[in-house]
Amino acid sequence: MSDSFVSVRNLEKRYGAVRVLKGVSLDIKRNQFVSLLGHSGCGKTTTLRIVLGFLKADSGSIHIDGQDMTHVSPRHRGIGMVFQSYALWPHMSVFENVAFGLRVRKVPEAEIATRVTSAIERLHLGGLAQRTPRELSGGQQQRVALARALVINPPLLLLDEPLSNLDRQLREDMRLELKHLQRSIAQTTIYVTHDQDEALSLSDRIVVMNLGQIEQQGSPHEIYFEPRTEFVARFIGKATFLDVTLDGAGADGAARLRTADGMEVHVSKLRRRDAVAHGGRALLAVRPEEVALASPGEAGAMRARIVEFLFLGNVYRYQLLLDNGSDVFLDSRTPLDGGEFAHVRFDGGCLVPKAAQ
Amino acid sequence: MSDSFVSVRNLEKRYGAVRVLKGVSLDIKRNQFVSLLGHSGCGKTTTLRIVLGFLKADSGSIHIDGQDMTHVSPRHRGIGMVFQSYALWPHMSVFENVAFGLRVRKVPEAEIATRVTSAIERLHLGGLAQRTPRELSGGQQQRVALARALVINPPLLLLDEPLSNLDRQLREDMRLELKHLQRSIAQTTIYVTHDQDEALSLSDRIVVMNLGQIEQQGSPHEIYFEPRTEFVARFIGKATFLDVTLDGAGADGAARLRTADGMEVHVSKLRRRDAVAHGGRALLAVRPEEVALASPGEAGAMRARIVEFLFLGNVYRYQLLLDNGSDVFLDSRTPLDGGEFAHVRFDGGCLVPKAAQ
Amino acid sequence: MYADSGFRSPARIALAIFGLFWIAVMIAPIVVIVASSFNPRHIVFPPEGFTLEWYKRAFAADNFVRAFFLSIQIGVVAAAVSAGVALCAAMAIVRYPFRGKGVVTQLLMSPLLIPTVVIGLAIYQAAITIGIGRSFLALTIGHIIITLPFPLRTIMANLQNTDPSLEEAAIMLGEHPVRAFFKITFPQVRMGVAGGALLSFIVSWNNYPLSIFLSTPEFAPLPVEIFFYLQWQFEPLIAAVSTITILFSILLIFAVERMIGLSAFTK
Amino acid sequence: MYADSGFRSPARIALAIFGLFWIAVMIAPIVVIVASSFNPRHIVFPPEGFTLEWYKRAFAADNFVRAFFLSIQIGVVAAAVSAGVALCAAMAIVRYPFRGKGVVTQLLMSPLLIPTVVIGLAIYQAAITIGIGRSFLALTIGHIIITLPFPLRTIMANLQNTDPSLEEAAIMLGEHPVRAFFKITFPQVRMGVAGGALLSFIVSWNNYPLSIFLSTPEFAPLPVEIFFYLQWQFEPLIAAVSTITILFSILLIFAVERMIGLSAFTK
Repeated sequence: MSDSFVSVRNLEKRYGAVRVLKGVSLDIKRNQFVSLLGHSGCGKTTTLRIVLGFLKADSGSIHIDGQDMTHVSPRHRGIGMVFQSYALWPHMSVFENVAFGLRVRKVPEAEIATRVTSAIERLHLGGLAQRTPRELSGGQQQRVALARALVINPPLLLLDEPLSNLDRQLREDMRLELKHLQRSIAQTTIYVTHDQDEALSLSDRIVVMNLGQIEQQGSPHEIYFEPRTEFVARFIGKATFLDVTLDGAGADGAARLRTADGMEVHVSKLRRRDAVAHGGRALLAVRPEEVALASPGEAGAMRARIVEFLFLGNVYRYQLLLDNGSDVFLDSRTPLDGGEFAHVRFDGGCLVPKAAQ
Repeated sequence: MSDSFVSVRNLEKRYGAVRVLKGVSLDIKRNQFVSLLGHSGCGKTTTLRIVLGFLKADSGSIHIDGQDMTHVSPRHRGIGMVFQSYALWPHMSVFENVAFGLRVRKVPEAEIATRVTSAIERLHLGGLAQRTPRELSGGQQQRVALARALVINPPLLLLDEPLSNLDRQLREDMRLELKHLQRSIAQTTIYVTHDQDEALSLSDRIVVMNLGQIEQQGSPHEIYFEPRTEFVARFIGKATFLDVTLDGAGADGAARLRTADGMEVHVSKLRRRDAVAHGGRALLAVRPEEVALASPGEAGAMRARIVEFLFLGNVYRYQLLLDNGSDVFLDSRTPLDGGEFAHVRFDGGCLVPKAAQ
Repeated sequence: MYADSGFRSPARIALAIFGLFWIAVMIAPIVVIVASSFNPRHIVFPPEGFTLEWYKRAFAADNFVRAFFLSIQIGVVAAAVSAGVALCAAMAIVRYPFRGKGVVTQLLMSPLLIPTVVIGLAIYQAAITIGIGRSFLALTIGHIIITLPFPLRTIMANLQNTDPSLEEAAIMLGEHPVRAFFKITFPQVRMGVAGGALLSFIVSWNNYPLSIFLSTPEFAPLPVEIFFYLQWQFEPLIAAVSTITILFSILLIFAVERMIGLSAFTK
Repeated sequence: MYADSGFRSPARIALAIFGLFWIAVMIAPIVVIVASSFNPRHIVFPPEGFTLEWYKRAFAADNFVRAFFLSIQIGVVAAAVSAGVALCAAMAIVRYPFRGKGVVTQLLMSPLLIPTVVIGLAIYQAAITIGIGRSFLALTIGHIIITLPFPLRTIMANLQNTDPSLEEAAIMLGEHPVRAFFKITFPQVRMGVAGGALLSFIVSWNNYPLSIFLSTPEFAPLPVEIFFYLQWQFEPLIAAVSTITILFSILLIFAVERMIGLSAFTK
């Protein structure tokens, strides 16, 4: 724990009878970019507001850089914050918005001018310093909010759904730019989002929350390829799900599974095989890109009926039906050639414990 | 024109000095599923409301199934409508919501019961008939709105952003279900959306609108792979854009292009070469999946510096910088192995006339 | 949005103290008047004894009882008519475009802003001009004019929260627009209509400066009666009548609260 | 949301006719009173001639001029204080949680719902009890109580449209919460404060039933003066004073409209 820069311990919060946080603990290393990912209502915003200090937890503690912040007022926590609404002050120019934190700190006027100008430049806002927020586009407002938070060199940066008010093209561009900025300034950051693509592409580490608890923490790669719970597997990306028992496994990662209704399923490379004991029941999750077309006689090939497909531009997503009635999703760069049936095999997959009903 | 079931001719609409529709014409064949796709403010909602009859065009006409509907009141147009907000009546049960259109038509009570029940069943709402809309989830409300519109067997179905209020997982599921429903009932449909994925995956034909005009009409495949204007190319999907002149072309579809600053670019399979005369200037649009890694010496290989990448789960999206300073986007299933530089080639691409500045 | 803001400051405590003080300032008059009504002899505070005598006398006083029922009668008619007019006006203002919408809205709301004494005088003059003079009709029209802003406001608030596509959906299914309004939109705003009518009743019930111009001694609503009585006598009887009036108002406020939430009125 | 609904129906035409009729009903009294003020001899309609005599006399009448300035004086004090109190109250109600928030809000709004005659009597009694009797202080406190709901409403509406994170952003940058309020939130609601103060002034200016209890003959606001004058004389002079009052109100309404849009008041 000595290497954790931000340490959140056992946060609990109730509103009346509702337990919105059930013991949330979180460790963030210096310069790490961590995403809190979850549906609205999962507790991520409550956690955020407790870290900011606008909300008091019923129990639990928060340390930043070794200092106990649990009872420190928000203004003394020194956290740089970017609000979902940007929260720019409409009656001040871009320059005055960005300069605010420095003025509060009584930084000399000359230094303010330099630092504000350089923050504005770094975020590609040159020439807009005298505009008011209303005269800016959504993407520009977003940058001003970032500049305002970063100019005070906060030990910790907190971003609350910063891209959710932008339209799709701009959101994708800003994602790339944020990633670039993050790489260049190596700022310790907590990023709150409901968008899995943002979390996957920006984070060093993702914390998936659900119902006031942390479901899983890990690198984007782990979260995507090795989900530890059914919730995470279903929340992140698209997948084919089969209810299986583990039947046998080879040393090369290949495995033989059996569905509840007795169908045999082969997976060439099964991840997280240890999630379930031999013979135990589990859920097999296979990503659409791990499902491949096979020749009829091939080992592990399963016959499936083509039910539907969606053209998504870069890929055709097929919905197929196995003989036992399970849906299988398959991504293909080209349309499958005619015919009602196709044969598929699973080139990869992951075992997940079944969630209690 | 004799084969067009819905025919919209030269719609013009002004609000004060603003021309929101600049001569929109549209033909829809019987049983076709057509999407109106565009940013908010592009005129698609205005077009929709004129077709519904809630808004009068300044000029232009609307025919449905050969009948002139231009001056017919909305209630006599017989269009089945699903509103973005669903517009379910909160003081009526699901059954009563769905039965409304039949009661207005004075259908006998016994027939109402059968038809409503079958519509409810078809949309997987069995058992929910006596609930009120507030007791339903977003997806269920969406289905009730569909059932209510479909139960009167409308000659034309109109859907206004029906999936935009659902969260991501549900939106993807409903997209598939809508496609399935569409295939099974072969209903003439106009689908209004700002979401390119919905338009690409559901439509027989997409109409891209911008600034009150139609930019391009065509199949999803055409819209994605052969955009005719810079707007469409930038709006749909992600792409690398290079400012080029056509230098030479082989018979096999390969082409040699030259950028404004003199760099030579090879494209193995150039689409819409006729968009520009030999030597004329144009924009080359290359999809991320058409950019491939190449060996350094290979014909058409270009050196590019790796700037940034985003892990998107099923794919790594790389941002690269060509020697002339142009961005190139590349999708790769696996991370590129270390090194600051990579070599890429363009396996495909499309020429688009440059938009006037 | 969030329950506790996580920090306390002296400013907040000062605010709380001032708030309590102001509440006291507002409650004091009511306490004084209610307490006075139980006083055996004079209107004084603190009371010198306790009696229900004045309440007995209030209920026995013909003029007050008659005025009470007249007030109710006028209030009910004014409430019904102004809720109906307000419903039409609100639909026109919220849903349809027409020239001069802003001016019409301001005109309908203007009785809130012009001195009621002046409105009263003006209506009195107009009533004399068309020959209806001081009459139940003139009194009622006057009350409708000054109560109209209240249901207009509640119904407009309700309508603005009602998705217009609800009604459009019914029309697209073939329903006639007028029937669509009654089947679909009216059920959505009926609480605003009922609450607005109740507010109209309260305003009419409370009104004095208008009524004074349009009523006669045999024909005076309760506030006018109270006021005239006060010019001659000043005994706890009037405190008892006032207490009854306040109680009645509180009951009505609760009714509004139950029906539409007071927020429709206070916002 | 959309300008034309694309269909016309007999119902809409009927609505329009009724609307015009109602507008006539509302405008008629004002036309009658304004016209009467130019009448040489009596208050009658249509006028029998044209003179500005009564306006000259109105401006020369000491009692009206004195009442006019007293009304302005009380109005200004009431407006300033009630806007200040309302700002504190609105912040507490909109932004902070506290026990009994609903009850406090209702209490602050209650002067709209209790007969002003009764409020006047109650404040008069309370004022006598604490020994300030009929005085400028008592009159002003009374006016503050009854005008408070108006700025409270406009400021609450403004605050509800102001993102609380604006202020939080300033606090996160190290600003003290009280200074953050004045630097960030106050500029967002200042139009609501100004507009609310103006409305307070108008309400105070118009008030009659309250003032009548708390004023003396030497010390009477304009509406009271108008009313007392009417008890003795009934000449076009009073129509002229009324017309001036209406004009003044209309000017104020325009000021409110310019400042906050009347919608803050009518909604």
